[in-house]
Formats: sequence, C-alpha cells, structure tokens
Amino acid sequence: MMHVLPYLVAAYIFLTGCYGLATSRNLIHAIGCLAVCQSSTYVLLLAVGYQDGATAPVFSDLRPGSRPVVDPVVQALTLTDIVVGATVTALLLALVLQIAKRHGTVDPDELRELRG
Amino acid sequence: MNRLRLVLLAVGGTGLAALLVAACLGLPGFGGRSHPYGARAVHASLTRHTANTIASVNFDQRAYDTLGEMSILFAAVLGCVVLLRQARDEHRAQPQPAEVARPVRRYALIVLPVALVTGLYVVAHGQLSPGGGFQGGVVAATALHLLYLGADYRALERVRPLAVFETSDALAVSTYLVLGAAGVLAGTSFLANTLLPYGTFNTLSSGGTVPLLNAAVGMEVASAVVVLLANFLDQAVEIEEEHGS
Amino acid sequence: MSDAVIVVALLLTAASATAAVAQRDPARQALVLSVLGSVLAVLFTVLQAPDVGLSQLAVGAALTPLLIMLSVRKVRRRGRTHDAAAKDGAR
Amino acid sequence: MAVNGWILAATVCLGGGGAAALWGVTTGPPARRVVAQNMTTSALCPALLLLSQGYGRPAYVDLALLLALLGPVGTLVFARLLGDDLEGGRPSAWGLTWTAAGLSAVVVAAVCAATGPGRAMVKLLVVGALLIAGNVIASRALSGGFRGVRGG
Repeated sequence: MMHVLPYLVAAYIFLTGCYGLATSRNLIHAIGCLAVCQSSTYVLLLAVGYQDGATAPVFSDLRPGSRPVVDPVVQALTLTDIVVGATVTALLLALVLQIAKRHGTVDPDELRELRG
Repeated sequence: MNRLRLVLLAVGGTGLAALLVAACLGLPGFGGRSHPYGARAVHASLTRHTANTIASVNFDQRAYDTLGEMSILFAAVLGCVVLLRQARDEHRAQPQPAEVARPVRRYALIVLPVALVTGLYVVAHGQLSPGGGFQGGVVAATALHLLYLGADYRALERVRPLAVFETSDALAVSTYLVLGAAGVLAGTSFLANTLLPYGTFNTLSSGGTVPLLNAAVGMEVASAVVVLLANFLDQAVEIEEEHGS
Repeated sequence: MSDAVIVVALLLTAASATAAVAQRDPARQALVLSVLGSVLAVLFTVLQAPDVGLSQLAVGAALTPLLIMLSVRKVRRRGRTHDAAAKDGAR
Repeated sequence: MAVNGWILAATVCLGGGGAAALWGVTTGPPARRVVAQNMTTSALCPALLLLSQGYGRPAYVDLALLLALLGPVGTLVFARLLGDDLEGGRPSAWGLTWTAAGLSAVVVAAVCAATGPGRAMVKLLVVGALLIAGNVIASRALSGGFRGVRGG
C-alpha cells in the first residue's frame, strides 16, 4: 500500500479540485479550486523523487556522501511549478476583477446568460 | 442543463480516475532506490562547488528553464498591471486612516525589519542552505506590506515608490540575460557556468555564476510581488467606480 | 517510523484539499487555502524537500490567500457601492 | 529507521494539531475560523522544529523561521480584511492561545537543550520568540485590534 499511497493521494487531490472547478458558482472560488489542482502536481513530483531513509541534497550541514540523498531534479521542477502557479493565480484574479467590473457578476452561469 | 452537466462530470471524472489509478500502479514504487538523474545532478553540483544541489539545478544545469520561468513571471505581472490599471470611469478615493491597536502596530513595526533581513538572508544563502531567490524575494516583498497592517495604506504608499520597483523588475531580468550572454562572449555557450572560479565549497562566493543569477532572480521576484500586490491593493482599497455610471 | 509521519502528512493534505473545495464562500475558502499551504509545506519537509517547502510557505500561506482576500474585498465593495447607487436612483 | 522520539513527537503534534485546526477552520462562525487558522501556525511550527531535530538537519530550521514570521502576518491580513464579518462575535480564545504558547515554549526549550549553545541555538530562540509573540499578537488583533478600519 505504502508504495502507491502518495500517488493515489495526488490523483485524489487533482480530481477533488476538478470537481470543485466544474461545480463552482463563483469565479474566485473556482480559482481557489485551481490552486488545489496545482498542489496535486507538487505532491506527485516530490513523491516520484523520494527515496526511503534519504535526506535533502543540501550540503551546508552535511558531509557529501555521508547519507543517501533524494532526487534534486524533481525538486527544482516543483519550485518552478509553484512560482508559475502563483503567477497564474494572480493573472486569473486580475481577469476576474475585470469581469466583475464589466458584467457586474462573478457567477459563471449568470455570465453565460448575459451573453446569450 | 445542470443535471446533464453533473452526469457528464461524473462520467468523465470516473474515467479519468480509473486512468489515473492505473497510471499510479504502473509508476516505480514510492521510496525506490533508483534515481539516475538525481545521482548525476548531485555529482555535477559537487564538482562545481555548489552546496545546495537544487540551486545548482535551477541556476546552472537548467538555468535556461529558469529564464523561461522569469519571463512568465515578468509577463504575468505586466498583464496584471494592464488589467488592473485605473480606467476612465474610475476615480481614486482617499482611504480613511485606520485605527490599529497599539500592540499590533508595535509588533508590525518590529517584525518588519526582521522579515526583511530574513528575506535577504534566504536569498544570500540560496546556494548553500535551503532557500534562494524565489523564496527570499517573496518574503522580502511580503515584509514591506507589514506597514499596511501596522499603520494604513497611505503609510505604505509613502515608502513604496512603484516606479522604482517596476524599473528594478525589468533591470533584474536584463541582468539575468546579460549574465547569460556573457558566457557566449567568453567563448562558451549561453548561461554556461564557466565565467567565474568555483570558489571554496560551502562559502557565500562558491558556485561560479550561481550566486549572481540567484540574486538577480531574488530582485526580480521581490519587485514583481511588490508591483503585483500594489495593483491589487489599489483596486481593493483606493479605486472606486463613478456612481450611477 | 518515518513512514508514519509521511502517511499522517499525506492524509492531512488530502483532508485540507477536500475542505478547501467544499467551502463555497471565497473568503472562507481563502482561510482553508492558507491552512492547506502550511500543511503542504510540512509534507514537503517530510519528503525531504526543504527548498520547495520554503517556497510553498511563502506563496501558499501568505501570498495566495492575500490576493484572494483582496479580490473578494474589491468584488464586495463594488456590490455595496452599486446597491447604494441603485437606491439613490430609485429615490 | 530506528524509532526516533523527535519524529514521533512531530507526528503527534502534526496529526493532533493539524486535524484540530482543520476541523476548526471548516466549521462554525467566521470569527472562530480565523482563530483556528491562527492555531495552525502554533501547531505546525513546533512540528517543523521537531522534524529538523529528528532528521538531524539544522538547515531545516529555516522553514520554522519562515512559518513563525509569515503565519501571524497571514492571520493579521485576515483579521484586517474580514473586519466586517468578525463584528459581533469577537472571539477571545485566551485559554487556547496560552496553551499553544506553552507548547511552543516547551518544544523550543527541548530542541535548544538537544542542540547545545551556539549560533544554532540563537536561531532557535529567535524562532521561539517570533512564534509566541506572533501568536499572542494575532489573538489580540482578533479580539478587537482593528477597530473602525473601513476605508483602509
């Protein structure tokens, strides 16, 4: 069980976020759900790079080679992922504020009626 | 309509869930011993005297990716500034001065310098201990906004010349590009870490160009977050629409 | 032993994610998102990724909730001034 | 790995504190939710300190330092921007606040005793001071620290 649990948790978080996105009645809430979806990718990436009994590949307080270390490449990828995720959230929130100004609502269903 | 959408979601979600579970069962087991890329990255980092392997991957081995990431951040902030600018039918209302309880004010004013120093420390030690430009930059930018919590928005506006932060944002991106191009001029390739001596392992100046690129990213992230938050704060606190428009 | 702490952190993350989606009011969701950010940071520490944990703390626990709260405030304030304007017009 | 008391303590701290905070933040009136959000910092920061000691990596203390700095800041942001919702039921959870402060003090003292004097200990003491001060101040702000903040 332990050797797939983290992957399953990542998949569960992703699906939960998708459910929230699809049923959301408020665009700001939908952006929060998108942030949840993004966090599933961090969990998946870091779970792939983990090694039992290893420690972080940071040698400021560790003699190189004295302990096994986990995979640094996926950690660097996750770091990029987090920063890009935050900027996407900010940009989407700015778009929502524009929508609120132009249409006076942040409910996606009402927005569809406005256009039709 | 709504029920149809839910049914569609349930069908699609179940299919996706089944595929994801199948994929999870096919992945190499959690905590396995085989990480070929990781072992090579750690080796490369140690030969270049960079104590923090993640910083080495970000600013040396995959520095080109970080350039792309910086451009995304820069473009996103630019987009936010354009989207959130003051429109013709809006005006700025002077926010009322806030009354903040004295202990909260004192706490904010004491923690502000501590947080700034912590942010700089996290940026400066990026190539040694956990941390780096991204983390430290966000902390330093957040620290500035303690002034909004401790006093009010007008106090923050007085110490935050936005034009300076916008300029330093662009300047930091250019610095990163110039450092990369310097590698080309020196006869190697773009963003190659061959310009500077690698220094002594586990000291502040070790790692060749890694600390410089790290500092450029720290400056860019800090300025970008300040500009981003300034635009959102303007919208939330100051800018109002004309009534009856 | 190190497995137990990973399992606890994973389950806590899954529970916070569920709670964040279940909160339909954006302001309350921002509160849960900030808890989710902190829990994720602990999970990353447990998975031996302190760099990523630091970044998640800075972004998830402070920046994202702040942006969401500012947007909520703007949308609400807009609603209030518009209601007031509508009342003035009716009068 | 052998049974490690530090990691065991961190697991208990994380599981108990995290679950309680999560339950508090998803139920009840807005005022109580913000108090629970504040308690997350007080539960997770000691867990991070214990983990740093358990893994034998002093570098991990940076995470606790950042959480101790940014956690109360986040709570103050909520207290400020949710001002209208918090009107009416001003929460004053002083019993909980002082319990959390006591827990932080005990954990910091234990980790300090294990590391011994030196620069690492100064950092730990800074984390402890920031954590306890931030927790108390955030509670103070929630029980009426931002009065009459409408425009700002």
